[in-house]
Amino acid sequence: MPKRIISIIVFPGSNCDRDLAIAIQNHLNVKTQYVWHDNSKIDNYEMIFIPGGFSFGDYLRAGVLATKSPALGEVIRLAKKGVPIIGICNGFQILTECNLLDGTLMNNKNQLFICDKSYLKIENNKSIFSKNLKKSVVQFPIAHAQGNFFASNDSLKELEDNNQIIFRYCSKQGVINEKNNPNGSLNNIAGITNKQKNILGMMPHPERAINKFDDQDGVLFFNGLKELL
Amino acid sequence: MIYRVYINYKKGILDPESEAIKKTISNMGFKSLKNLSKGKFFDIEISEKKNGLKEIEKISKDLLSNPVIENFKIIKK
Amino acid sequence: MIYRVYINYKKGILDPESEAIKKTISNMGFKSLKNLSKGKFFDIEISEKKNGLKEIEKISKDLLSNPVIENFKIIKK
Amino acid sequence: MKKISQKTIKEHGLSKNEYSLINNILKREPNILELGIFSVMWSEHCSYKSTKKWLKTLPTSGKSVICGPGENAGIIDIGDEDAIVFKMESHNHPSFIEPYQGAATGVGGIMRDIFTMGARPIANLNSLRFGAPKHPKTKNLLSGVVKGIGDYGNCVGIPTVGGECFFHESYNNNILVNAMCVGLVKKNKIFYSTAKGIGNPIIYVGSKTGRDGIHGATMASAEFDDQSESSRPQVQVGDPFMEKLLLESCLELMKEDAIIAIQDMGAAGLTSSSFEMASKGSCGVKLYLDLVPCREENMSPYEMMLSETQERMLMIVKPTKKKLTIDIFRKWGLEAVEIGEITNTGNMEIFFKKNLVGKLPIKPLAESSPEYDRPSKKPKTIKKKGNYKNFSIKDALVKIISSPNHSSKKWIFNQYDRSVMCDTIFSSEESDAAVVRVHNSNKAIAITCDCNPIFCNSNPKLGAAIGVAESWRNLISSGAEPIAITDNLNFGNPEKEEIMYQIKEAIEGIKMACEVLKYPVVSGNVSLYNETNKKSIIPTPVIGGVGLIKKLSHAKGFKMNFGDKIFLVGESLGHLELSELNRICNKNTGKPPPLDLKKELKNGLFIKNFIKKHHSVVSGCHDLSDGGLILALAELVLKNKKGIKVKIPKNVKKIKEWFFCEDQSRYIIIVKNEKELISSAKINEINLQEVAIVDGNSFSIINQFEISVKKLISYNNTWFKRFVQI
Ligand SMILES: Nc1ncnc2c1ncn2[C@@H]1O[C@H](COP(=O)(O)OP(=O)(O)O)[C@@H](O)[C@H]1O
Ligand SMILES: [Mg+2]
Repeated sequence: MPKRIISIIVFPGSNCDRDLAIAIQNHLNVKTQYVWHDNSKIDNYEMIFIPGGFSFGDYLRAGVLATKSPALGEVIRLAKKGVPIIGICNGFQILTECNLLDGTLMNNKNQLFICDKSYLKIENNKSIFSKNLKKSVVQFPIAHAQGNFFASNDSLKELEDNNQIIFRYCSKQGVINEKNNPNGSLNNIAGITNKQKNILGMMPHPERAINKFDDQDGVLFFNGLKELL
Repeated sequence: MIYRVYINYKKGILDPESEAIKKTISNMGFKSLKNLSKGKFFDIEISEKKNGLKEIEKISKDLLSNPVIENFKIIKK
Repeated sequence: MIYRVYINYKKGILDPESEAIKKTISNMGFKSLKNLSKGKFFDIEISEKKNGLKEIEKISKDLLSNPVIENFKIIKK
Repeated sequence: MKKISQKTIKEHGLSKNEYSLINNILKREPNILELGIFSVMWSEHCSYKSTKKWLKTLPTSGKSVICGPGENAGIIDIGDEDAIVFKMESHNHPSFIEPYQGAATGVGGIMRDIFTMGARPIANLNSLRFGAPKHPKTKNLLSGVVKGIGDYGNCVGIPTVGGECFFHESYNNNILVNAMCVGLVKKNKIFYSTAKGIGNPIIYVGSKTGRDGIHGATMASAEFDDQSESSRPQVQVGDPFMEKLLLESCLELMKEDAIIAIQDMGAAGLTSSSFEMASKGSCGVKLYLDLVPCREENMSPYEMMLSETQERMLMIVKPTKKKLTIDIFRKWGLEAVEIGEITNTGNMEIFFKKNLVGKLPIKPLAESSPEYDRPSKKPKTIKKKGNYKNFSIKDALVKIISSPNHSSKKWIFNQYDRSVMCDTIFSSEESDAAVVRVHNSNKAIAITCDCNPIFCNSNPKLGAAIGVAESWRNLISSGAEPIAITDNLNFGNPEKEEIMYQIKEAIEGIKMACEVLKYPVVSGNVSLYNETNKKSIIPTPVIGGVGLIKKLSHAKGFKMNFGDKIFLVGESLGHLELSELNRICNKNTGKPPPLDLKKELKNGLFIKNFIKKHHSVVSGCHDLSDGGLILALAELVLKNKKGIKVKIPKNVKKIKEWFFCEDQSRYIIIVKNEKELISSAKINEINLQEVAIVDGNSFSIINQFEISVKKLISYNNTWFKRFVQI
């Protein structure tokens, strides 16, 4: 049995690593360890997080340069072994760029960076990442320039048919429509898993919704992962 | 040896940037605009070698382009 | 009529993106890379008309390129 | 060696007198490299020659001040061994030339000033001034500047939590982009820029040097450098990714006992950073320019010394820690290079290709830099008579909240990542001051930037003092104890007597207000020559204030709940001159409202103490500024999406004046229960009026009118959306 430590992969330019570590420590009650991108071995892999930020400046395309780091090679290997992996924001972009997740994240429809609150409908409450969320709509902040989810028709159909869509942008009341789609994502998709459902990618930031002065739905998210340990 | 790699969106992909530019152009009063699409290119210089093209192909596929939405084309300059 | 407008950085302008890509490529093991520079292009289709090129020039200058840091070049396709 | 021509001297912005001073210092004529160095060191930007005399009069000390002006940024003590480092800086001209890069590099520059001192930046703010919305350049400038600010701070991962944005035709060709950064450091981990230790290595790290932003005078250097086709002044391009790497690597290195002095390469790059460090430490330096990492080929010593390539740092490290230094930077993918050493000669000696190409005495160059007492004269006030308009209270309110300067700035602030770092309690749309938690603690700091250039234009002294008072008020409203300010003095050409008058008066006004409010100036910046074709901007001394909130429960924003009561604190005298109301009515002349600093202090301390003592009773608080009471109330309705019912007190005679006057030193406070408020106001002899209750879904003034919350929001949102979309 590996030690109970969660790994957070850190790339040059990651900037949500600290916030994520705090959320995990406080609400999942488990230690975290940063893994610098040039390590080709990850010792603690009970669960792996890929944080938000601007890995390698988001140059070329958000997330793509990070996929060439040694640590990502290891993430891919462990992913195939079924290790739970969660990529948030830039982490989601990285996971699509290295094909662990389907689709891609294009520029926001309005061509601007968007920082705002977002409401998310829990579309699949059976997945290991969402089954303990206890709410049907949660609120997490978003902050990204490339969060406009796109996938080919075939991929999209698969995502929908397999219940791989975990979160969709919606109104406070849970209405999913164009008006409540902040960035132009296909079918309001905000978070998906892979087919095996051990990898989650999401644009919104649950780690930014854990403080008393925030809306605290992030606490539910991290608490809900306890079962995985 | 210099290669130029052209990258553009696959057919049918709606590129929000091009859409926005198109709108601005017609707001600017240019009525004859029929279509506009955007792409990027990379000029890559490598040292003279046998399988240079192969390498450029690999880089274009694995790094420079995103196969979900983009095509690439390589020409030798 | 389709025009293609090429846009690239003026000489000497810092292009951190190309630097980052170059570094990644050599980390990927491609040792023969000597240089890489980046640019973008627009394919613009307009209806047949006399001073089409003039219009494209104006759009390229006023909208598509940033004359402070970029150059543009137009070719007819 | 070629002799320096009159033309070259002039192109370097040096006067005849200054040139002979140079000859006296060197006891010979300078060469072109030396001339270039003098010109940047003695530029207005680096030497403050027109303002130094007046800046010296500002109050800069106080019980919380750890470091006042003179370093990269000011530092204040916030208890528990924590200190706050902050400063504001302008990037006006570069942002007009290239709005995206200009604004981005402005943000980058000010953040480097903060982390140079060992502090982790925790908040960015900005104060923006654009020309009239209908001016053809305004829209592009606005979009570029906002995107530039956002992209840079977002990428580095520092929240941009606040700011202001104001349109006025006097900025048509001179926009103002002032960026403020606030950082957090442990008191015993502060780094300064005083060089020490003969033989210690000078280390360069960061971007490679290119020909970016070389002093406009570079053109002149072409006479001396035939292959300088490409040496035309170039725009500085920002690389926020590099900034992030520098930030993290410097902070990591700062944990080791390696750095003796550190300085970012800001304006005048390698020149000013090396001069300042050596001058402060009274030592000399040797620089070997062949070792400077260059991005372009064939760069001349002149170009290397004057380049303003961004994201570069210079530091002096302990010789025994050189390897460690290089290793830490390498881990972050950065190459640190030794480019020189500290000497005891008191001279800067510059070597290139084995030759000594420049030799300058450091102290004299720094210390005998010119200082002017430029003549000043009060400008004549021009009385313009216009077509006055008249509006009903309702129409005036609608007109104001739909106007460019008061319509919702959501389009702007949504481009700024405000939630990264997870410590933002309020960004500036939620409270008068942005409130950012001190990481891992139960306290927070409040930050604001303010200036009312309309007041300053009519009376620079009073206007500037009002700016200080307003920032103080903003901090108070957020539940903070105001501590200190930074300032950014934006003016036209100081060689004009009328402008010099504005500068002197504004500084006097800041001094006056800061002294009474015990609110010292710990850092700042001056931006002069903001004029085009003889048209100057209106005086814009921006004040950036910082305060401490000792307990998170004291932090207050614009929040209100149904059933709450809204009270007005302070006296309303009915001053309408230069008010928002008068301006929409086309009455643009007159005086700013009077400012009684004693009363300001009294009312402010009352609010501060009340919030502290009765924080659970206070839902929210808001200060009154432009637009007066009615706008402050409307803002609460807009932010909370809740209605209020306003009841005009019986003793109010002139209703319009009461609603729209811009008298100073006033607040509105929203309470769940009025008992304590009424009794403490009585004890403290504070003017208090009950004005409204939170109720329903419209903004309604009893016996006057009613506007639904929905409608009010749509008036407020429309202008900006339309403006940026066309
Ligand atoms: N208006 C002002 N008020 C107070 N201090 C000022 C003002 N202008 C400049 N200073 C101080 O003078 C010093 C030099 O400023 P500056 O040249 O802007 O620094 P930098 O080279 O880091 O950009 C700083 O300590 C700054 O805080
Ligand atoms: Mg500095």
